[in-house]
Amino acid sequence: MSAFLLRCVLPLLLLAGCSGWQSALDPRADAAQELHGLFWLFTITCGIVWAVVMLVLAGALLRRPAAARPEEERGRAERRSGRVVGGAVAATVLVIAGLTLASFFATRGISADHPEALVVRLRGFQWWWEVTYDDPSPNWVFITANELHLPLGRPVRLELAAADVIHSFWVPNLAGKQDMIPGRDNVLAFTPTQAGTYRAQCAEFCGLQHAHMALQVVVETPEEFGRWRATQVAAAAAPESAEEVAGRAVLEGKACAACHTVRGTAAAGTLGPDLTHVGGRRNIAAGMLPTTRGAMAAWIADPQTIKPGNNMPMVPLSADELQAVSAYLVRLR
Amino acid sequence: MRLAALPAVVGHSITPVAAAVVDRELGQPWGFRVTGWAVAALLAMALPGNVGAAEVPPAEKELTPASVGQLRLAFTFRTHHPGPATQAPLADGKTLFLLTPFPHTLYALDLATPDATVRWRYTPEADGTARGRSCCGEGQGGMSLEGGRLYVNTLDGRTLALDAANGAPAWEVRTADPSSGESLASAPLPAGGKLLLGNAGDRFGVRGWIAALDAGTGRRLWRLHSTGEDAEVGIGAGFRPLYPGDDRADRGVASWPPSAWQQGGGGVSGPILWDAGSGLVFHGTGHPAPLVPDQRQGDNRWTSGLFARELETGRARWFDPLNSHDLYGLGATASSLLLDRDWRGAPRRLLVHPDANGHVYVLDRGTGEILSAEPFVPVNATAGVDLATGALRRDESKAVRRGRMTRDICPASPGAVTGASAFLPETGLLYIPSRRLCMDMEARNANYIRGTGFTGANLRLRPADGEGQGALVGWDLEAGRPAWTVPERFPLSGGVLATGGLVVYGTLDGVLKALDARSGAVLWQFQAASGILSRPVAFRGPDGHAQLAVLAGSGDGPEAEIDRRDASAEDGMGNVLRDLPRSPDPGVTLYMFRLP
Amino acid sequence: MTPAERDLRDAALEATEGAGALERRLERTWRTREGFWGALSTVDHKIIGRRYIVTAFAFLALGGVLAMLMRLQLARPESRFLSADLYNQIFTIHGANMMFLFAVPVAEAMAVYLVPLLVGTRNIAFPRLGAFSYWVYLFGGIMLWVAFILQTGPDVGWFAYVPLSGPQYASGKRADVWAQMITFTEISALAVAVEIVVTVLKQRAPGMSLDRIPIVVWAMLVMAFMIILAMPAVVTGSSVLIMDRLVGTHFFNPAEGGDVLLWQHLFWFFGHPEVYIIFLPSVGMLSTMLPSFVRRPIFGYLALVMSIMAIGVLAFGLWVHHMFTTGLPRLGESFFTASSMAIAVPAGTQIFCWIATIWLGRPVFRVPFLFILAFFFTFVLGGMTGVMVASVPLDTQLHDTYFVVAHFHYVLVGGAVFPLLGAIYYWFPKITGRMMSERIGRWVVGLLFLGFNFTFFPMHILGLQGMPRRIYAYPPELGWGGMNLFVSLCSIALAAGFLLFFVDAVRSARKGPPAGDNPWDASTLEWATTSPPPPYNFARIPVVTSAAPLWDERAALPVASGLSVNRRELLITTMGTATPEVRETSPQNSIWPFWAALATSVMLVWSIFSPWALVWASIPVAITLIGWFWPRGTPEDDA
Amino acid sequence: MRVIPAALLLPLILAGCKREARETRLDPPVAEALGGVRVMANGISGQPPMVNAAQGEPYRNNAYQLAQGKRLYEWFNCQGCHADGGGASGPALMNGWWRYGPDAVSIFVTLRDGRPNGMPSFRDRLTTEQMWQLTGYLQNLGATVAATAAPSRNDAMQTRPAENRAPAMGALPVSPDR
Repeated sequence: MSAFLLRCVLPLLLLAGCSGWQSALDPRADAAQELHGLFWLFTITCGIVWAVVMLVLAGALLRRPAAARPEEERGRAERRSGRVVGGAVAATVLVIAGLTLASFFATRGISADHPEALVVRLRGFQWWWEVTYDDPSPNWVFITANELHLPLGRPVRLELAAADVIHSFWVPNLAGKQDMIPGRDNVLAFTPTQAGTYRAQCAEFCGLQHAHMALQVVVETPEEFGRWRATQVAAAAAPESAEEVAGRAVLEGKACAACHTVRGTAAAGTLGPDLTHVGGRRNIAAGMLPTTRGAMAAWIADPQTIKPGNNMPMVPLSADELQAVSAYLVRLR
Repeated sequence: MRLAALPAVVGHSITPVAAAVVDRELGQPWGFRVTGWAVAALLAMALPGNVGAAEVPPAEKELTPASVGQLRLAFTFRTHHPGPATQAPLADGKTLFLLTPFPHTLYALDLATPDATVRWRYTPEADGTARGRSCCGEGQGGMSLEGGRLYVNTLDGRTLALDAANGAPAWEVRTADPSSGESLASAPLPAGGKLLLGNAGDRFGVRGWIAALDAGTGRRLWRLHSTGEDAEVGIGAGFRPLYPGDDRADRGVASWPPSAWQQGGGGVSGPILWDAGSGLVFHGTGHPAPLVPDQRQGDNRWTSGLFARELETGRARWFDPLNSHDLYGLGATASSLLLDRDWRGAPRRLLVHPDANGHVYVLDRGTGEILSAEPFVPVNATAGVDLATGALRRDESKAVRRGRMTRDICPASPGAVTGASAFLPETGLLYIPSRRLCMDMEARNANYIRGTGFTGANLRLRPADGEGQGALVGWDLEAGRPAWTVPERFPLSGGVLATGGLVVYGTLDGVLKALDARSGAVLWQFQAASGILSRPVAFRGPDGHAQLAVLAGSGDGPEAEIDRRDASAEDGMGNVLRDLPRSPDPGVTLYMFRLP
Repeated sequence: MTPAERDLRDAALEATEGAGALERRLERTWRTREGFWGALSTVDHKIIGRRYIVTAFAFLALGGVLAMLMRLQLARPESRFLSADLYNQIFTIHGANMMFLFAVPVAEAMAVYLVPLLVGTRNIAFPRLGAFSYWVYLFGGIMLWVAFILQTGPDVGWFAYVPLSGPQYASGKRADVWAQMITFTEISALAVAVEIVVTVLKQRAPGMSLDRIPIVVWAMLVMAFMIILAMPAVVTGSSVLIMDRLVGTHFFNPAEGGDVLLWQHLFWFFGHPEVYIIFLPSVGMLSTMLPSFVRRPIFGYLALVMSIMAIGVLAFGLWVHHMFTTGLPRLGESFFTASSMAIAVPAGTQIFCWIATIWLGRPVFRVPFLFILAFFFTFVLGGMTGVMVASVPLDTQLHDTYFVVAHFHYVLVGGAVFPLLGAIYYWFPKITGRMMSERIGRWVVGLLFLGFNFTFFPMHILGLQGMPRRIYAYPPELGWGGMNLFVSLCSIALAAGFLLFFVDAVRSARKGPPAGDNPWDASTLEWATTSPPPPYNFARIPVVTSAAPLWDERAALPVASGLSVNRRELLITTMGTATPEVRETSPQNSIWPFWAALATSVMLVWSIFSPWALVWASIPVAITLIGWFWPRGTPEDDA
Repeated sequence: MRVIPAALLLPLILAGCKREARETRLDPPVAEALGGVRVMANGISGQPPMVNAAQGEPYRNNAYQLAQGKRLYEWFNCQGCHADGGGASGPALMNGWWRYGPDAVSIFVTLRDGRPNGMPSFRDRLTTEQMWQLTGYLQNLGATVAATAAPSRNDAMQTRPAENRAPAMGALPVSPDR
């Protein structure tokens, strides 16, 4: 049943999200809504100002002043213009002051920190995201990658860090961006107000594959979130078919294990994304490919063609090994 | 190889060569020390045995502050084995046993003969892999003598029993697997027909354990881990948790992130103690792996603390988490002492444990209760111990976080004390060979690849404020403060011998010193040809005269292939040992002294 | 030459030697030698300025080619036309090239050419420094492009944020090339800035008191001061970056007490004023051109000058608005929001003054004026989006997206390039003696205006839809494909406009109709001399009696006399009222600035590879400087 | 007059291309060929694959490949035993002294097959290309002349002069016991 749901409903969800699943114009959290309101305030104000200036300019151009005017009349026109310009400057000051105040209050509205917030630690890597769910009891702390699940309506506090260069975490639908800077701690706080799947993308140039550094944010009901969390804490599912058993052997015996962790197996590398539940994630390769067996095999077979310059090497595997390991990995839900 | 046996003419012919070696390897400037080295090297290589035996006036045969000045070098025994000699020789009156660094050779020297002929020797099979598992003067196996049998732990994970009389092997078992980074760093402990031993390998993410073998056959009786579920740790009905929280089930799993305990370290690499009276064994557990704390959130039970276990079953009685969630890779494996004496007016059965974290812990060894914990070296990472919870009061500014550099942490990994301390009841002083070092620590990502380092930290050590990188601390146990300290230029790595009002120890730059146990005054010293990492031993020779033996050999010769331009070399020691002159004699040498 | 000959004055000359003798003598004194070496050793500000302008536009064309390559790549989702590596080099070089090799140099170039003419003097101050500056700039630009051809093009963004540009993550010499290119252009910019400041303050024609200085000269003066104050920050930054990379210092290494944000502060402390360094000259040129096309003096001269100065000052107080997402303290951010928005006040003042000028005048719709109108449309729009990105909270959504790409192209192309192209059309007759085509010019304006707005306006929307900057590919499912294709297609019109402009410029330079001295009937001094001006600019130094001398003294411009004709002499005047103070000599042609520039270039390029370059290559630099300043006993030396 | 700059430029172009190109994907046949080292019977020295020379020894000269090698050095726990080149339980790598020879083949084989004194085999942990990248980096780390393409310091604790600043000391003095 759930498999059916996943297979049929998910693509629909994705399609529905197409219009704006990475858009600042489609706010789905309190912070983004605040910014959305501010955006329209600024846009409308600025639009009016621009239109007025253009109209006056047009008037100045289309006006046909008398060819020769007496000196005193010209003087009067000059003085009148002076007053108009002075008034316009004063109006500018007022508008600017108003907008400054509006953005000041918007900042205050957003940066409220909640004591009961869900704490998630995010680390940016070249070119993927590590996600660590914090918990008071350490054996409920778990690590996943490139996918962030958040419970609907609960304040969340994202602690942002960088593992190598500067990255910037940005889910336009949920909040404004915040940089991840080596040697510094940054925090992003918001409360998701609508369930759905959103896309985050690195917004600070971070090298070769800056373009392919995305993260899925899944906002779901607290119940769904709780179930998901329980799944994530568990170790990887045991392989069932012979092919999957062979796949695990490949994972443990080949270069995979030197970089990736699959909890419950001998693979405990920490250089690449944690693969314990990779099959349950929507995408692989930081948002580049869907998690299907074919895409998984394609990615393992030739990561450097799909995402040139990324740190996953092209590991020589036989066709059988490739089949087996991709079959095993997509089953790790 | 045994110079005592060489004719003098050979000695003369060696002299210029030796001088040339000294010239070339020590570099400038030529200070007092270098001269000392040179003399020692010449002595080691060229002197015939029984130096000056005829001239010394007759004197008392006991080693005392009064007689120590008469100590004379009896003979030297050069093994040519390179490497750090960490295991003290053993003597049983007639025979002196010595175990060379890995790949080991075991020598039995006949003390009855004037030039100490080799009675037998034994070279166990060696798995070269283990060589890359030991660093920086860490222990390399060990031996103990019990009931005419010699029990040996080899670095590459073998435990064997030999007949002490003729070196005939009785049994040999494989107890540790060097391919995973596991090794045996210390001597096995014979206790009540059992042989207790523990593994080492915290820096490789090896899960620590302590095991008991049948001393007669080598069969394994029990083995219990330092991490994991209660059944595997030996926690059950008999366990008396000292602090709230430790009464919960499976703390060895629950106080770790999922699966992290499997590579969690906590090796039992230090000495194990047995209290025959209570039937309890005591041992420390090593630091949790990896060093980077972010990858092992939680308390990380049962690493970096002290265990009391029942000898028969290994079941845990109590556990003192000395360095809960050990931030600095200290571990609690430094050697302890069991003392039965008055404590603050009442007789107590004490366990005294100078810990790597720089505090001397005094425990009631029946209950594990901490009676006192006072610092014996400069400490800034913590502000004392809360006796109610046993926890250290940490300084948040010295916290270690991944991707950050934390500066100036005192004491430095691997701790304020690594060698064995000694106690003299008559002075009431504990003699602690301390390391006065601080460090800058940078935590970084640790990647687990079986058989390779699993640390995730860059260390850069430097001397603590004050005089010297090490000090011998004469610690007043009752008062909980030092009675005196003798500063040392280099960190003290070997153990201390306390006997007859004397404290004897060796230094990294090869000086063997004897101090007055009451005042700390240096009464006698001797310059060896190599650094000393092992504990000196004193015993009465076959002739009834007191003898003093020490094994020199710091493993610091050219074959060490250490380039100290790298401050992180040797786990950060590279930065403090830049001034340490290289030993002119890279081989392990036994120096035997005796009172005339 | 006897002292008497040396001091032969212009006043008495025509009486003794007849008509034309003055011009002949001056020509002989001020001319540039023929031939290759003559070309290399000239110190004539007009020749240097012309070269500067042509070179800058050549770099504009090259940068434009890169822009078109990027648009080709982005036309389709997940395009594989360019590799990620090449794309990163291309956008980096596009940015660095446009900012450092086009925008700033072209502003300086216009200043080098125009300022001496506008203030009525015979040559720029320190002309050898000017020659040196040009060669350094040229060599720096060549280095960047040669490096690009050698696959060593910088790929760390024109802002080169550490640690991405630091020793660990930018392997090879790519980032060093970027850093040294900065050093090259900064040296040349600082040299020009000093010349401009001195020329404007001390070499103005008699009577050109502060309130009679053409606004473009004010703008150039403020620009020059801004260069002098802002550029040292980035030179410090780039030198320190090279030290981190080459020598292993730790300025930007957080583990050893450095700070990665230090780089951003250093860079943007320069980088934001940089925007106004580019923008202010255009403001000035616009203010000076406008009266010619509305047939009346500028409205609100004082307000305009004051707002230029205000922008110059405020520009140094808002660099942090490039760093709103780095997690700086809230209070600081709010301050910089306020200061960023405050700059809209002087900018608005300027706009209102110009509109008032048009309102009160009678517009003549010639090509430069059309460019001014295009400027109004685009720049005001860019200013509005500037107000939006100045808001801290709003910027967290807009920063580093295509919204910002759109914003700064509106400000820089709309605000600086459109007036600049207008200025080229305007001063082209003065520079070449020939007019550019009015017909083609209208096509150019049309294509550029429409092409630009259709190319860049959709980028606002793309940014709001979540498209980040500096990505070489984007997935198809995000729905950015259609708009990107539209943008790419429209960019062809923009490119065509530029192409047409270049065609017109090249064609008109050869075959355009002769212009005459003052084709626009303009009011400023440069139109008082011939087109193109003679090497000595003015046979006699004009005397200024009003802010619009050529309109107010239509009959005959009063002139000053008394300068020597046998040696290069300038008239130095006081700073405030421009009262003549002394006669000062101006240096003769020299090849040494060229050699010095060459030696400097060798040193800078070499120091990419070895820190010892600073030691060994300083020897040839010293030798060339000695040659440059060697006293030869000429009149120019003993003045 | 014009020929000289052109002649000067040509080697510069070639050198520049070689040192700065970024090959992110190695063709599988080339990768396989790179694995075909022929090593002497004692495991020391041998003949490198022809394809390495044919490509201009990119793993030794190319800045990007060297940077990759440096990254792998840290990522694959080389530091655990060799510190930052100064050595700990493993020997120093920056002192110019190589137990098994300084040439690329020896180092490559050391990485691939391990050595008896504890050096583990990385055959199933690294790809051939990665082992070559590491080899090239290690050769630079222990080179007696610092190369321009050599990496500089990391954004990490300063433990030793960077590879492009500090050449190896040259072979250590050999003790008379050897």
